[in-house]
Amino acid sequence: MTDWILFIPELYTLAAGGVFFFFCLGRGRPGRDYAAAMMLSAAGLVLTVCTAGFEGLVFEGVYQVDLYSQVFKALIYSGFFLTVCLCADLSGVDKARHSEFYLLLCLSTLAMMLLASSVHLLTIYISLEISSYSLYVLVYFRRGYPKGAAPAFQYFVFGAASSAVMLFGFALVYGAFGTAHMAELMGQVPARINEPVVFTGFVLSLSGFFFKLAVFPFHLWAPDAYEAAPHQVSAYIATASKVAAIAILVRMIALTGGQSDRVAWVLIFVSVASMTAGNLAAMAQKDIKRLLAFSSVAHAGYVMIGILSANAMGYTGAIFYGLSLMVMKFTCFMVVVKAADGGRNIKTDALAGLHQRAPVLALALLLALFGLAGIPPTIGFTAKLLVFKAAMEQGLLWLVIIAMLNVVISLYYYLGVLKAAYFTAPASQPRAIAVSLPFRLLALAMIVFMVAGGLYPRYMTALAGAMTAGLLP
Amino acid sequence: MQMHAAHFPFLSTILLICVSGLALVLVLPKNSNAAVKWVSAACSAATLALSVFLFAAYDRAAGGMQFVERLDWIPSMGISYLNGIDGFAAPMLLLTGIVFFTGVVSMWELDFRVKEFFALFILLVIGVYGMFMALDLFFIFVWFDVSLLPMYLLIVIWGSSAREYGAMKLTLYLLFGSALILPGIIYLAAVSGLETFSLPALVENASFSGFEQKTAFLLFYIGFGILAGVWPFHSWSPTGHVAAPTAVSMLHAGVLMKIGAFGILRVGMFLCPEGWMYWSPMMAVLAVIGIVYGVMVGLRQTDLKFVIGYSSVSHMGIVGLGFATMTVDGINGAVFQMFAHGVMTALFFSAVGHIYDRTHTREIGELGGLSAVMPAASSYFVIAALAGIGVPCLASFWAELLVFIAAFRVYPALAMISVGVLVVNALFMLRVVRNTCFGPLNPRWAHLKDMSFAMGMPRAVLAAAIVGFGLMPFLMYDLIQTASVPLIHALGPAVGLAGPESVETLFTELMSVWP
Amino acid sequence: MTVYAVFFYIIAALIIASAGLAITRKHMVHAVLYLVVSFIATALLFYLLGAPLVGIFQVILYAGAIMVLFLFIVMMIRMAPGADRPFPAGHFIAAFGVCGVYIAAALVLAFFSGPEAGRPMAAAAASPAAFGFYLFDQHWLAVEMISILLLVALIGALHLGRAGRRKQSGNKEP
Amino acid sequence: MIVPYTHVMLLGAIVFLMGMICTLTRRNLIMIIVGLEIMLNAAAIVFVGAGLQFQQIEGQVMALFIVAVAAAEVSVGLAMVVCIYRQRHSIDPQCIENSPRVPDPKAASEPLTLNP
Amino acid sequence: MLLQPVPEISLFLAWAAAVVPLAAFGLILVFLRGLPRAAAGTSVAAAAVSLICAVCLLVRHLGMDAPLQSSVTWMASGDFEIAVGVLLDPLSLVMLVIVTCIAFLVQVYSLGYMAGDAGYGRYFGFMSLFAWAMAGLVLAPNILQVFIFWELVGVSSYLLIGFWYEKFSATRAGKKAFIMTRAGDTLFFWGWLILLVWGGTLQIFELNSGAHGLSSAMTTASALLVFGGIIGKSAQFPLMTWLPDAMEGPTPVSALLHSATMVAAGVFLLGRLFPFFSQSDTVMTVCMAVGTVSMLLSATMAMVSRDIKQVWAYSTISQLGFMIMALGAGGYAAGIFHLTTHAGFKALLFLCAGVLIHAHDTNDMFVIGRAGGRRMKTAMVCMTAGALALAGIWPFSGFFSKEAIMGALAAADNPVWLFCGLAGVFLTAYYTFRLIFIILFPRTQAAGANSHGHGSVPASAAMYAVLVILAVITLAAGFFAQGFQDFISIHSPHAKDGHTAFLAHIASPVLAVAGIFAAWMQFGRSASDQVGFAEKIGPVGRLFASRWYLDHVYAWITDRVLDRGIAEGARRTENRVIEGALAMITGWVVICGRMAAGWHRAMIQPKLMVAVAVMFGLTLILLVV
Repeated sequence: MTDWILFIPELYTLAAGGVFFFFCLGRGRPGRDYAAAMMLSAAGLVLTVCTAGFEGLVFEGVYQVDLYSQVFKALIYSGFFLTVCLCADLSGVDKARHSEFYLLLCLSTLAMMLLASSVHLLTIYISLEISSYSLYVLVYFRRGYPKGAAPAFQYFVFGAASSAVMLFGFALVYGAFGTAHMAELMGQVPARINEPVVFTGFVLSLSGFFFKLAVFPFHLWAPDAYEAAPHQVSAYIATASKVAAIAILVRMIALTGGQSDRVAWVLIFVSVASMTAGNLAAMAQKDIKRLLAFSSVAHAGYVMIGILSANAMGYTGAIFYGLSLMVMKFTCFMVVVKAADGGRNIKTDALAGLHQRAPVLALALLLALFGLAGIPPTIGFTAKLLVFKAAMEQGLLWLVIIAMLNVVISLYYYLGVLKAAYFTAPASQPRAIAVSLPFRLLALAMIVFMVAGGLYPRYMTALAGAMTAGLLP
Repeated sequence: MQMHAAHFPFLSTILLICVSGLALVLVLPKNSNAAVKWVSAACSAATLALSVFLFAAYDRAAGGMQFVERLDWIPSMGISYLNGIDGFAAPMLLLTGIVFFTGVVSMWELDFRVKEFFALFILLVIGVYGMFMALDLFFIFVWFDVSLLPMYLLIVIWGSSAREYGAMKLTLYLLFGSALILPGIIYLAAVSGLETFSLPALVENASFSGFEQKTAFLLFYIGFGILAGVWPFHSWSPTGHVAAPTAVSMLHAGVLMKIGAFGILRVGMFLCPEGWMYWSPMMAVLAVIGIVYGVMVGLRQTDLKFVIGYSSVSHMGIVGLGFATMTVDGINGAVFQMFAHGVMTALFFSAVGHIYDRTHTREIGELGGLSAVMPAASSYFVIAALAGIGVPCLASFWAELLVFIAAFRVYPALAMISVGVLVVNALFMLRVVRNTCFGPLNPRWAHLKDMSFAMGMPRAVLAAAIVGFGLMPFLMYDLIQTASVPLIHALGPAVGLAGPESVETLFTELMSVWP
Repeated sequence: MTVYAVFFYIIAALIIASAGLAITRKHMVHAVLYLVVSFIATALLFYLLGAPLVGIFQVILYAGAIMVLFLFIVMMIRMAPGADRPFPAGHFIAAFGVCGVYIAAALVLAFFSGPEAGRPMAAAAASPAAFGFYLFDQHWLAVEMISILLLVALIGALHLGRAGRRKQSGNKEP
Repeated sequence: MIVPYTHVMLLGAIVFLMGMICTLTRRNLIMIIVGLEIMLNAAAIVFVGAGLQFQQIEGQVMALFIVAVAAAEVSVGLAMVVCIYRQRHSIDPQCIENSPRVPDPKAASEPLTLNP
Repeated sequence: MLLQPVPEISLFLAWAAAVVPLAAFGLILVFLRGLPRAAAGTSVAAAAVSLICAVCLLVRHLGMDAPLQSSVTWMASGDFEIAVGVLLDPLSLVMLVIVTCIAFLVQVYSLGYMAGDAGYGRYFGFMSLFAWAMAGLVLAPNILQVFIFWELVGVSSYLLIGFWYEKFSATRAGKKAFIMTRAGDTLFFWGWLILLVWGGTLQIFELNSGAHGLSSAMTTASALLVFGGIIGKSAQFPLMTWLPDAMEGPTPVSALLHSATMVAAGVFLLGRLFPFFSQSDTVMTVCMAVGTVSMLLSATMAMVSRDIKQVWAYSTISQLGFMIMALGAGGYAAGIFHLTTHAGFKALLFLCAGVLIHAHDTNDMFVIGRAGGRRMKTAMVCMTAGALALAGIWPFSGFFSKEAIMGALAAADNPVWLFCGLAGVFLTAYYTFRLIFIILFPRTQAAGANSHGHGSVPASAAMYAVLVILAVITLAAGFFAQGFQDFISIHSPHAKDGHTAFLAHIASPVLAVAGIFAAWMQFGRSASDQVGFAEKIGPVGRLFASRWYLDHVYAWITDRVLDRGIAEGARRTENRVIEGALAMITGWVVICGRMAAGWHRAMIQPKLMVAVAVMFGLTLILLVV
């Protein structure tokens, strides 16, 4: 018997998708599409937040609704909503395609919500695929991007290959345990994780999630895809998609119960590699979106620190990190969208004079960049503190030191962006950035959120902590 | 650690005044430069008054942590908003108050992006104040970084020569330091198993193993030491000073470098006495290298700020040497030196800033004879130089005296070396003074005017602090004493003092750095 | 060795051989045809392993529909002369190295795994009815989800097809 | 009695890696997708085998869904290939590559419409 | 002999003598910078108060039987305390009177001498600073206080030498003075560190009574190090060349600081710690040797100098050398007595020179002579009186003190010291009267109008009054020799006062007269060419004139060793090693970043292969490990 109430947010999202589907059939009317998207996503966000307290199992146990999943759904929905907020100026996308754009965005969100609740390998796989396919296509929504479909295809190949590898891993895991249900696996995996087949299957099955989170070595699509996608899609990939990936990755790693050193070493390796590779490569970037892509890779590495610690603090940290990443990355993309003229890609120095053109945005950018660099008192610092504390509880002092050294490297390019925004004199009289009142409020909300998350994260961490209750043995 | 709760949250009031000043500056309209300056000045004057009050009101007989305020912050991680000052923190608060006030007034003539400057400046000071009064490791780190955060913009926007390079170098260097501090803090909090970040609680209840203490202390020493200008991690400091605008240099050399030393003291020494003991020979050797090296490099510099920057390295070496002695005298001297050097170097940079504002050069070779046209500015410069030389009855003399005495008890050879360098130090300071203020006047500067009374006021305050505490060092030592004696007593049996034969063991000392 | 086992090895050899041929053919039509062979052999294997319904779907959907799609595309795309040149040798060596080592490791594992793992499986077959019942009883959600996936794929393909055309007509970046 | 599950797994592994090799080494966008299909097929083989081992229908269900996903994958993938082919008139992965560091003399002789 | 507490009234007087000038200094610097006359008045008044206090103290305690000591803790740190206080014994009382007296007189003199100078107020401020520092030094009951005020007098010396800061040479001379004394002070610092840390005490009384825990070797070491400070402060060999350069300062400053009091502080400290020093024969011998060498070297330098103030500066070094010789030989009272008389007549000489310089606007004795220096009667008479005292001619004070020193030297084991002393007496008389004769008997007479030529200012009555007072003191002081020596002498096994050696007592005045005669032969009589015998021998003349090349050695050390050697090495280390390492690290990080970024632009399949290889590799490696 299915308790449909628990499934309300997903159904709502599906219905919202239906609305856009019907819009697709008619002629494109961007204004209507945007208004509908704003209203639907806002209402959906409210609905999702309202269902945060729901708990229960639906669909014969393959779909688990609990605090963990519901909060993640709310986060994913926030990502969706925020992305839609950026769509007021969707000039990167062909006008006739807006309703398709929103439809795919909506379906991707739906898929991620399903992902957050899935506790069966099959549903995990399919929801992962849905969200990815939407994004492959969304990346190619950019109007007249000179590289054409190539980045989307690269994204697709990486996604398909990683999901194939993951699927093979699932097959091995299923072959070893005879069940594909997380709840049943949870009792059996920790004891057998060191068997070669189980270990191989488990590690291979992680690759799909690595791809989703853009962790080394499955991050190689990220820079091209971010660069090629419309800004809003990049923002969406950097926020909602990452949160969903964290949700499922935490669930997967929780399967091992933190009992396996081998798995931990795999995660340590990818964590160190992805933060190092991401930060190093980001240093050499001029294009802001590419830079943000690499920084996402690096941040995925920090998230992995929390996840690999596999303790309450670590999961809390990873969840909180997801939240903070969403806020900070969104803020950066907000600035990019506003500073970019007509959906063009912009270089770092295009931000020159931002402090005069849009002081609020400049301040938001400042906080977001410091947050990404993990400097207090911003939300990014709290997130880092949590994951580092978790790693330290596992005795991984050296890992934390490496991570902090990476932070120093990352600061180099964040400061470069900041310098452009605050110091570099614009070469010519730049276009003034019109920031509407709602947008200003949004920016202020982000500022407040980033500072509050750094100075007084008490309730947020408590919530994240409460979410981890079901993950620990 | 005794804790005396506060009846009124004076410490938070200081922060609150700064925060409201910051808020007020931010909401003021864009072009109201004068209002911004007055707000900042009022804010700084109020905090200075409170700092003086706290300095005076600290109960020296009772000792311990006073004016303690506590508020649960993130209970799930054991983080609390815990403030308090002891004999180490009170002088630092006073120092911050003085330098904040004088810094604001020194920038009175600024007319470029005024609002942003003072907003960032106040933010910087909030971090500094917070750092000196925080007793929770989380907040110590938060304030520490808050005090570094605005630095980059302050230098890059309002700085002078090579500002981009200097700002980037400084920020990355200092953040590199904090990249070691944060792991250290979390490490201790994690291995204590106490689920708390409260420093007093950790000092009281945690028992860290020797290895943990050594590891953590090394992290703190390097991390905070970078900010304190410990050789060989000092090279950000001269470059940064050169690039920074006057008030930032003042605050930076005057207070921020002290934050580093204070961090070593507050976090490193309080929490990891064994680590402190283990690494103290290394600290001593590095400190003495810094003392000698700073002077020697400074001798060849031609830019006034470089000169002062390197002399800061040398002077901060004295602080490090004091810490390394692990004796009451050494700690007393070191903390007093932190104060004295703060005031002295603030005066120095203030005077240099004034000269630079007028002449737009800091090349020693181009200056000369400025006493003739700017007697007041030159006088302050000379006072600062004399304080830097360690002339008796100026504050830093007493500090150096005690440090050298303490160091001689423990590391006679190193102490003798650092005493010997005083000659070169004097040579180098006097050379600068002679080439800048004295000698025939360069005709290019004949038209320059001396500082006005208003501009002279902050310098007078600094000079008064130097002379006042120089004549009455007991005001400071009585206070520092209340913190250093318990700290040393907590170490247990006294540290082995060196006998006359130990002069011959210089070699052994040098070798013992490598564990 | 039972007769089932003999069938298994024959089918396995067929799958491997045809897949091997498929991935090495220079001519894409040949490759796709070999692939069809491989998929049909896989369908046989499914039948052997007690999954007749899946085998049938494999033939209809995979070997049928999907491969036809491939053929269409292959026919549609006029291969430029000299296309599909090989990569540099280093690339090959690396790829074969990675995969080869993994195969070797899998073989080693297979041979050295314990007697428990060497126990042959009992033959069994799931009737289509049981299969369908199980599918719609247990994986109802997945069925719905796959429909969404196909919808997404549909929209995506549609968009890609249209966008590609528009692209050709010279739509410049604003 | 058929064969041990291990053998099915081994078969799956071999097929999987063949698909992988195809994806990695064929300089042809369509063959990349072919390789992906082979990999998915390999996973399906292992699922069915594992289902038999445990005498469960679950594995077969998995295989069925894999077929469906493969269909979606092929449609999107091939649509992209067509798209790229229309833009570049080539299905060589080189043509969508960004780096100019690997010069290709033959490709250079063909006029590539990078930016019409 | 035990210490006794100081009676309250004496304590008050002592504190007043020290603190009143400090108050004056503060007052002048903070409030009276713009009011030169008020500043001068304040300063002179403070000096007068000090003088009165000092005299009252001396009178009160003329008959004391034990030293009086009182101190308060100024600052405490742990169990270490810094005490400040007063130690009243004959030595400190006498010294205090000398200091305050000369300071007062010189300040009065300066009222006229410095009139019209732009830095009039500042000058008197610094003078007050010096008066305070010197009083604090003299009264100090422990070495640390000595050191503190020792440094402070150094600072005031620096400030006063460089008083005319727009003169490059003056500021350089100030710097040189500070650095060279500081070099000595470093040794002093080391010395008292040993005393404090290993000896356990810095109380002068305890050190003198042997109540310290040092081995004899350490005693010698610490005493030698402290003596290093004395060398610096009293401008003895080898740290002697700063003193002649210090003559760049205003002449009253030279009179006060660089002849009468500050430089004598070294000798004073030697006297202060005489019992402690005498615990080691090595140290005493070193004292004698250093004193002798300085005395002779500087006398030779004085023989060839044309600068009137420099001659007196060399002569100061030389006389300080005499004092140190005397103390080293055990002639405690003799040395201190010579210090006293020297303070009087040397101040007189400088002030007279000041009048001449003031009037003729030059330091060159030949120029002054030609310009008619001898027509300034009062100044010349006073100067001649001072010169006679310096040369050691009866009945001037110098005669008595020099006789006492000769007595002490004669009592030494080795007659070499006595011979050196006698040679010194001859040379002193020679160079002193060389100067007098050159001024009195110029070879070419200038026109009378030139005597008050360009830039010259007539001396004021205050200046002449001071000269006369000092001349009277010079004339009279000698007759209190016996009483003085009785008052000051201490009971020490090493003190060899009151020793008489007939030969020495005869030889000394005879040699002095011979010196004057030699000077007359070469400079005085009308047939002479006014070229000294040293100058006639080229290399010797050059050697003397270039101060035995000592300055070259120092220049070499500071320039080559320090500046271009160590400091340049350090700077290169900074630029190449530390900055270089930094640049290398950051450079490599950036290069790695470029490589990483470039690698992300590779083709799909190589990237994918990396991904697959990493995943496969990780599983395999971790399975094997």
